[in-house]
Amino acid sequence: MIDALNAVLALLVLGLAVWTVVARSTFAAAVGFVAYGMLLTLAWVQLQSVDVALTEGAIGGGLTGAMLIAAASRLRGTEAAARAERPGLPIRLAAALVAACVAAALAIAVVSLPDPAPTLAYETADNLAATGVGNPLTGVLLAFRAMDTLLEAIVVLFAMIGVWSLAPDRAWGGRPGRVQRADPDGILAYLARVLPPIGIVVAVYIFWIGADLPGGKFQGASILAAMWLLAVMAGLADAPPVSRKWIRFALIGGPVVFMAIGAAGVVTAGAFLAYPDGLAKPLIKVIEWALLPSLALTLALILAGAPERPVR
Amino acid sequence: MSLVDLFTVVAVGAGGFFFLAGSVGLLRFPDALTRLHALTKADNLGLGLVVLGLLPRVDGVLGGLKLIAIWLLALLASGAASQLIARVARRANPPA
Amino acid sequence: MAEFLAGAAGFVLLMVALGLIRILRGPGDADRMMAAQLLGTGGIAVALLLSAATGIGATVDVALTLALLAAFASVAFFKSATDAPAGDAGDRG
Amino acid sequence: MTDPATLFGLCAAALVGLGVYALIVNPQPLRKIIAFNVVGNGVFVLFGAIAHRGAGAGWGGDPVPQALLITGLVVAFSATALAVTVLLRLFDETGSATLASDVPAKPDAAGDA
Repeated sequence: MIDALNAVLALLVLGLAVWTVVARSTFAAAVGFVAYGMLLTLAWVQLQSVDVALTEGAIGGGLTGAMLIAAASRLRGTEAAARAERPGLPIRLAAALVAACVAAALAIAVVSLPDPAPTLAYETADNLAATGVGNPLTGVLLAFRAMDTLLEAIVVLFAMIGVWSLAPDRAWGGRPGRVQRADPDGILAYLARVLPPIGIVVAVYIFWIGADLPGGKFQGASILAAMWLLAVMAGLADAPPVSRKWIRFALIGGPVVFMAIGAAGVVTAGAFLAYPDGLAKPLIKVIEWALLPSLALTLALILAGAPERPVR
Repeated sequence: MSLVDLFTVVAVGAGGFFFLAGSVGLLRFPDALTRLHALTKADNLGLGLVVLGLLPRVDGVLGGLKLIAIWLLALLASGAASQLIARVARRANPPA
Repeated sequence: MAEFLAGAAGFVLLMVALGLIRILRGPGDADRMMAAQLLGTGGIAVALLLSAATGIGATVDVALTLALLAAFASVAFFKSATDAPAGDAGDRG
Repeated sequence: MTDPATLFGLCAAALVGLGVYALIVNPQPLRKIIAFNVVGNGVFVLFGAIAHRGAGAGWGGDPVPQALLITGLVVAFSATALAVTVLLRLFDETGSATLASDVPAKPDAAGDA
């Protein structure tokens, strides 16, 4: 039964991917992408990666989907011009050939993967006790591969600076995005009043259990960012001007705490990002608590877009 | 088959039926607002019956409350989303 | 019982996938959004059924996240459809 | 039936192929961004399938690649958002969203569109 379900799921994912390629209107492709993200979430569940499924559900279907739908609507007027630029048949055939070769090479790699598969699961299991956390992914993210996580937090910050740098000169330091208006007594405002309190509880819950069960700061931060964006879209909140001091401090707070603890490791444990014996779990907790608000704010501001309204 | 299993089979089966009805309605009904009507049946009753069927199988009261919370959240989301979609649909095709 | 629950998950998945034909056919953007909304609800049901079938309790949290963000795409759709320069901002119809 | 790792691995290979094709032939930049995401998802799913093969020690997959997947998803999202913002700025600035060079190229011999 599960095998049949997996086959259906894989076919549906492929079918929707084809749809995002062949759909005439970009909006239809974007809606297809939302559905595609939802199905990928289920695929992650079937690959026994519940942590990844949580991330994909919050980011792939939720944040990316909403962003693509909004962008597709805004660019609707450019569709006809783009269609005229469609390359000719020879180029399309050549592209299909290249794509087929890439896919075939990957498929051959998939069926000829070594057996038994190489794995770091046993080594992770042997050393997880030293970190004090129960969720192996949290152990990997914040102890064994902490450098990746630190760099990732900084890459996200760079992406946000990239978004800010796209502001027109007159709006630099101003409020991101356009003015959002909505009926204050309408259904959207109602949803944006009821959902965020629940969403904040769920986000903290997903974050909290991340120490021992699937969940964690990335998933929690994505949900928090989505809830804030909902309030903004309903006109109940406005994005703050990005030149505010508190924003700058909140954004760098998480990475700074992470780096400070990492640097302290040079002295106390002999290596950058190493934790002294017995202190691993509390230090991991401190880093996670520091990263959660920074990540949530960074993701939210990336989604809010470039500053467009100058501060008066 | 125990009584609990029977209950699950009946409720989940009924839930599956409403998802079937929702999809068929979404495909067969003539205009956007009637399709929306079919959609909400799947949202409210289909998911509700699936949750009802799974309730006796969870471990502990908290697990059950979580399932019910998921259903309530989905109700809130689908109710709000349906309203919003309906307004866009009516703007595109104003009633005669 | 696990077999039945997995089968039910597959059935619900097939049913909501049937609804996806609406994404293909449209005709309006609202119809496409409805199909995505139906798939969202169906995905929650599938995740819950899979959680019960496989005994992996954490999958319920995936369903919880999906339920929380189920309306998100529709909200973005509504905002972009009504924020067009000509549109007004009322959402009470 | 095959095991899920092989099934979704092959699905991932097809996703990458589809995305590469769309990335080349779709002139609309937003479609290229979506195509880029399809390629990215293909790579992620392939990685996830390999992680699933490494199941052991009571876990459903190798936790190291799974953890890296989470950071990968977040970075992919950031890159997508940055690309969309660049595109919207281009549109606000020029009123069009074309990637074609400014020189009005004559339809070349290869083009039939």
